[in-house]
Amino acid sequence: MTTHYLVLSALLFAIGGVGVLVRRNAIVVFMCVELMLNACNLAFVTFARQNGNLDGQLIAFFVMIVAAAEVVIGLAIIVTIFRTRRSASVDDVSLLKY
Amino acid sequence: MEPAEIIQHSGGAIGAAWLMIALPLVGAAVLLLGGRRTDKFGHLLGVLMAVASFVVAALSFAQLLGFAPGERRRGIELYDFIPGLAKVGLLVDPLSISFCLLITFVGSLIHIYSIGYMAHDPNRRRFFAYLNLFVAAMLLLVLADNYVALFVGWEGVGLASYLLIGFWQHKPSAATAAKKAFIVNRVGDFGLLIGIFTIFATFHTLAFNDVLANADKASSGTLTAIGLLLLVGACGKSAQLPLQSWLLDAMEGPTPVSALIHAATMVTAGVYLIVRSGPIFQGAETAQLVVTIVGVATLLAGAIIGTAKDDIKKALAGSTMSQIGYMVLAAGIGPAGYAFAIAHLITHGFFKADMFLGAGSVMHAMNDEVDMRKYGALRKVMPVTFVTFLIGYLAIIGFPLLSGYFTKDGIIETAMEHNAILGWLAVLGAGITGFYMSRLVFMTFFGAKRWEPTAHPHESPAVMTWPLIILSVGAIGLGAFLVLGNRFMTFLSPAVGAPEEMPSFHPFSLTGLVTLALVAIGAAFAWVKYGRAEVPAVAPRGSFLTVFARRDLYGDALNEALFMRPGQWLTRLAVFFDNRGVDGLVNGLAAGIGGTSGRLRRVQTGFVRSYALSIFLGAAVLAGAWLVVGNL
Amino acid sequence: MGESITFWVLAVVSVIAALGLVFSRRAVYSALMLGVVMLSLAVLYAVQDAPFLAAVQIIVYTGAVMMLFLFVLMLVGVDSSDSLVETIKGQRFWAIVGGLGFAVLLAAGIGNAVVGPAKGLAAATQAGNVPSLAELIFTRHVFAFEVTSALLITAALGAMVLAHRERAEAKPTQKDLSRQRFVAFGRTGKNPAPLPGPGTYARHNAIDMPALLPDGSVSPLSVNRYIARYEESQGILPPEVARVLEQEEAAQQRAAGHTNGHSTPTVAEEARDGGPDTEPMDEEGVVAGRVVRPRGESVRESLSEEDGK
Amino acid sequence: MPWLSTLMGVSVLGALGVTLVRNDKLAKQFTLVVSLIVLALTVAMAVQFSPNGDKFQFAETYDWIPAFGVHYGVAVDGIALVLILLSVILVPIVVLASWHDAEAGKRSVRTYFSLLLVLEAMMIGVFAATDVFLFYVFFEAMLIPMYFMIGSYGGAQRSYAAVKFLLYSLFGGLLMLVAVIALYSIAGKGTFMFSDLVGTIQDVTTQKWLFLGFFIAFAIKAPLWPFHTWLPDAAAQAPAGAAVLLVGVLDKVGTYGMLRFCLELFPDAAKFFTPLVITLSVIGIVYGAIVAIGQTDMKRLIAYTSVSHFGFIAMGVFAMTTSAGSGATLYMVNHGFSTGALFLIAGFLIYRRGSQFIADYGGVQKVAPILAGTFLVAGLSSLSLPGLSTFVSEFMVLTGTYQRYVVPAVIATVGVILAAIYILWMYQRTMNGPTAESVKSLPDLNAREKWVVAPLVALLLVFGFYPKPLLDVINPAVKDTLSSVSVTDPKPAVPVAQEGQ
Repeated sequence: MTTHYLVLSALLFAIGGVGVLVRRNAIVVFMCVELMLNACNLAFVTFARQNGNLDGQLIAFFVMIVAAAEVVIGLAIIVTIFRTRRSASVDDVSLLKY
Repeated sequence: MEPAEIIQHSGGAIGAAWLMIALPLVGAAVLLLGGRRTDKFGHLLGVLMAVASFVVAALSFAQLLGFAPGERRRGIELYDFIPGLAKVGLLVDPLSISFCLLITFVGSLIHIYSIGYMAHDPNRRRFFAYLNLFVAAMLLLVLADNYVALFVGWEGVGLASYLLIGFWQHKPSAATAAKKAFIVNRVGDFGLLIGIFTIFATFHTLAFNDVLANADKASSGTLTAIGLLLLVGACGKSAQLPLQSWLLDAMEGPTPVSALIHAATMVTAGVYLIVRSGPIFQGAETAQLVVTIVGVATLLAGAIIGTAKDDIKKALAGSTMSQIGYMVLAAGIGPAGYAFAIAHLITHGFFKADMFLGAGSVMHAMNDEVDMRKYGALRKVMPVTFVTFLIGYLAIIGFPLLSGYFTKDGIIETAMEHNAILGWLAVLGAGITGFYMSRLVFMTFFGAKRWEPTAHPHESPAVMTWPLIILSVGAIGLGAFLVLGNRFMTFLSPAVGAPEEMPSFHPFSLTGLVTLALVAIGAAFAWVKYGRAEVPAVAPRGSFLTVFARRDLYGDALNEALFMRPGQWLTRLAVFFDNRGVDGLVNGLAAGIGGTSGRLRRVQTGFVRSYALSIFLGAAVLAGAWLVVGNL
Repeated sequence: MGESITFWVLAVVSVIAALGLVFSRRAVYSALMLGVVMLSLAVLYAVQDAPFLAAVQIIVYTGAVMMLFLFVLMLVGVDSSDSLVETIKGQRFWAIVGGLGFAVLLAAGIGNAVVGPAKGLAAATQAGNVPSLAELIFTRHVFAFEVTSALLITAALGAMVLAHRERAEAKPTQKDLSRQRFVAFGRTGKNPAPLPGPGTYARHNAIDMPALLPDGSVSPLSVNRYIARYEESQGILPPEVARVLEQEEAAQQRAAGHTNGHSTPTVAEEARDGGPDTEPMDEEGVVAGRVVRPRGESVRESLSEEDGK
Repeated sequence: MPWLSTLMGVSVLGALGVTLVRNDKLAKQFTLVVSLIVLALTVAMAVQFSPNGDKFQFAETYDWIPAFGVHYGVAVDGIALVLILLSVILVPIVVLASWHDAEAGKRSVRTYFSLLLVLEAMMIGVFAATDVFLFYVFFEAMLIPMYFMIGSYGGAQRSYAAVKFLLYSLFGGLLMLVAVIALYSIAGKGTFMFSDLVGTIQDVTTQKWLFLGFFIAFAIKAPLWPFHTWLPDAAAQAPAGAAVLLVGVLDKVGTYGMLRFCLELFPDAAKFFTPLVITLSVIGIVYGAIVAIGQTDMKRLIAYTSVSHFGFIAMGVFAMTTSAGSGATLYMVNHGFSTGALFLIAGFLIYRRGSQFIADYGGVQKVAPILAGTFLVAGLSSLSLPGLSTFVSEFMVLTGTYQRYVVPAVIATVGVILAAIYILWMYQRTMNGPTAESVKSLPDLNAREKWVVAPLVALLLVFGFYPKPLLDVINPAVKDTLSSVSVTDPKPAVPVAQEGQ
């Protein structure tokens, strides 16, 4: 049974990854990142169950905390950028190039 | 007869022979470093140092005479110049002391003359400094006991010559002539240097004593090579073919310089070198033959050039070339010719200096005009100059009983015995000499006045005429004194060796008579063309031969076509190659790297998603690799 | 059995929701889809003996983080939708290739990592799930836990610093604003007074009624261009309004002269101008958009108004 | 007394001190005093050197990185001693000559003089290093102050020149680093000390590779044809004083390295590559001279003459005869003085007129006779006129080379003629002829400048007539080097019994 969870987790992770790559709206990109993190959490929780070890759940917990912090900072950055550039597209922020 | 052994010597005037070099050197140093402060007495100091040097030379000579003939080669050690290569010492022997006397005596006279000649030049002090420098270098050249020190003196006189030819360096022609003289001399030095290298590679020493005494042990091929290389050096310094072109241009220098350096002393250094290196040449017949051929070719070339020049100094310069050709010819013959070569060198030093200074006196009187076509009838206004010049003239054409008669005819006789063709060519040269020297005298002192309206010729001051008088005395009597009774040959033999059989002097030999006749014909022809007839103020275009002679036998044109133009072309090519080729390669490499990175940096698009994609794909590839490797 | 059903239902839902998240045009829909995924996952956590995490997932993620997303979406503009045209060459293709590859590889890799039946957490959570986790957190991982608290505080501070906007110059006073208005009037002839309200007094209580000037004629300033345009297209534009607008148009044509060709404003320009008739909301806009703008621009602006009709 | 460390220490402390002085003029005076103190100390050290004593004297060795056997090891033999002397003599002269050089730009004057002193310490260190690694460190570190001196205080194209100089040198340096590390690991002695490494590499193929690593670095540094193109750019753009140190001392590290490291560490490879090196040198001699003739820029011309002269030095080093080797070492010293004088006087001239182009001058002799005279003396030393010290060295190199390689020596001697052409032609175009309008009001050398030129001319003259003091120091060291390469001088065809030679 746990294999199913892991495959689901892999699927969600890949979908999230594709989303990061194809979407241009910074907020949606961020959501996709959250999706990837969640997929990981699912894998952690599944492994905890598989191995009979609570550490997996613990890691998932920590991931949530970090994700929360990351969202806070990330969204603040997006807001700042939007305020100056009137755009939330990640493609518009491409000054740091060749 | 072989040269005598060198005896180490100390004490007396010979022991202090280094003073001969040091005194003028100090003079030059004081005058150059002292700057304007020494302007007041600079010329006097210069004269004093030259005269003092002469005194030392005379005392040394006297002391040398005090020794038995076989002990008249005295070596003086000075110091270790280049450890392992050369110690510097002086060699006072009959050969070098003869030169010393000539250099210091004529040199002193010309110093004195220059006081008057350069009186109005603001840089007279510098002129005397250079003259002193020249005297010192020339004395080092002849007194050195090894080839390195000789070379130092050799280049020293070259430097002095450069400085003095270019003395009026604000004139582009003078500056160019000076540079040309130095560079052509350097070509000669190239040969001399390689000759010296070969000597060192062969003998591992450069001292005359060791090299010359052991010359017969070396292979004749080596000796021929050395001899020819030394000859190249001699050609450069003595303006022999094919390195003759600088001497005529060198007349841009002040006239005393032409008299001292380019007539009496420096240009004869080549003759000195050949005579000094006698044992090397005697071991290499080919080299000797080449020496004689060069001598004859130059004596004819110089004479031909002399016939067409209207510039009085250039005519005299052509004559100098020609006369040195005689000396080289004699030096190439071997011990039989050495004495005559040196004797002619000494008498030539007197009468040519006399004539150059005479020419200087004329120019001084004629507002520095050098074109003989603007002279004429000067014998009345400048009697002293005329008489002394006339004596020099008679001496050079070989008028019986004057100096040239003894020394030049001696060379012709010796050459005739050595090789008839060379001898007859030398006779022909004497005939041409008769023509061009007569032409010069007639154009200058006889005929009608062709002066520029502004010219007011006058006799020169005593400080200039007295040297002329003294030199003309030498021009009269020195030849007889040296040659009669083989006096000079005997004196010189300990230094350079002597032929088995001393030559005897025949006053009316066939050769002598033919020579005299040819000279007379030449002089008569000159009288017809330039003495009696009107001399046109502008040179007629002349025949092909005249133009040929006037343009220095196309020597300059040849140099220009063969060396200068290809050289300029080569230089431009090399610069272009360096900028575009070598540096272009370097810069091209840099540009290539720059271009590649310029293209490569386009990968950095600035789009976060591109970066994310590469991270994502990279992670996928890594995961795949990990799976594959893990399952292996 | 029960777990299987739950899993399969939720797995299908969450995958569809995830795909929806990726492919929906509007960000709001994406956010909602993400919420669906998170809730599904919360249930799956609960099924897998992780009740605490399930609760945290709902409270923190669905509750706090998602709300934050929605707030930011509101700030940025709810209705701003992505263009679906891909601008980076090959990005989409490679993204999908990479995604598929990754999914396959991960599934193959992690899926195969499971050997044997699950041990279950019964042994590890004898004291109950939450107390067992608490024990781990406050004993073995207490240092990491404390560090995360520092991280959260730092994040909070960072968000404040980032979101805070420093005022670069003093706030314009009423005097400044008034001066700006009159400067604009001097330069471009822009009316310094407030726009007249619509003529809602007297007979009508509608925003499409123009204000009347003292002479009884219509004040063109009070005509809302959007509405006028709409009414014109519907053929219900009152004739007096139409007349006034025509007069104004003629006057502007004269003022513009013949030098200016008719140029159609681009979508971008119109968007930047914030619509022909609306006042921009912030003062920067006033300075940048209305007052300092060179003359030619304002002419073009009025031209764009005629184009609307 | 740790002489060598003291010398470097004084220079470095002086450099720090200069940066602390607030007043520019005071900083200059301070720099001059420091450099004179270093000179005095070096002379005091040199008189204690015994030419026939140990090979390396005043040795100091301390562990630096014990894990790799890297030492701080300094000592001098005759060759290093004369080169250190050259450096410390040139520095005060350059300081005096550069009195106003750094003021033209916006950069700090104090930094310039501080860099000069840092460079002095580096120069002493690079010649004194007896640890190969330490040598490498100094070899590369020397680039830094010079880079800034060119890049910050140079002419119009200074950044191009500085970058080219740095990259070129770094490229060579990195090759050398590879060779140094390879030498360390292949030798397997666990030490970088030069004396321990001599003779450890026996395999000829290995020797060849390592030789190339060292040699290319040195050939770029020297610079040998065809690695020379950075020099004209760098020298023409550098301020005159920096150009003197660059060409006069820094480049000598290349030829010094060939003599010290290439020959002694890899004797078989050196013998193998000798034909190649001699060929490159001869090409360099003739080519450098010909290109010099075609230059229109005075400083570039002088730089190209140096390319020619470095050809002579490299040829002397690889001819492997006593007189060529000693001559080459002496050449390094003399060339420093000669080119130094030439660069400095050309610098004075350029400072006055503000143009490096020969065509902008003419007839300077008339308005500035002392300047012209000293320029002529410097030029004559560049064309190796006898009586000036360069002649002695050139003569020794050519004589020594001729003993073994006749044809290359003969071709190299052509350089003597070409030298006369480039120097005298430049002199004629700048100093002779009618005075150009633009130089009519050119002042002659002032007292400071005379003090700059006088010691150089004096040294050229003194060593021109009496080179024995230098040669007595150099000769044993060169003989020692050659004996470690196990070559002997060719025997004469006609042995002459000589007294005392």
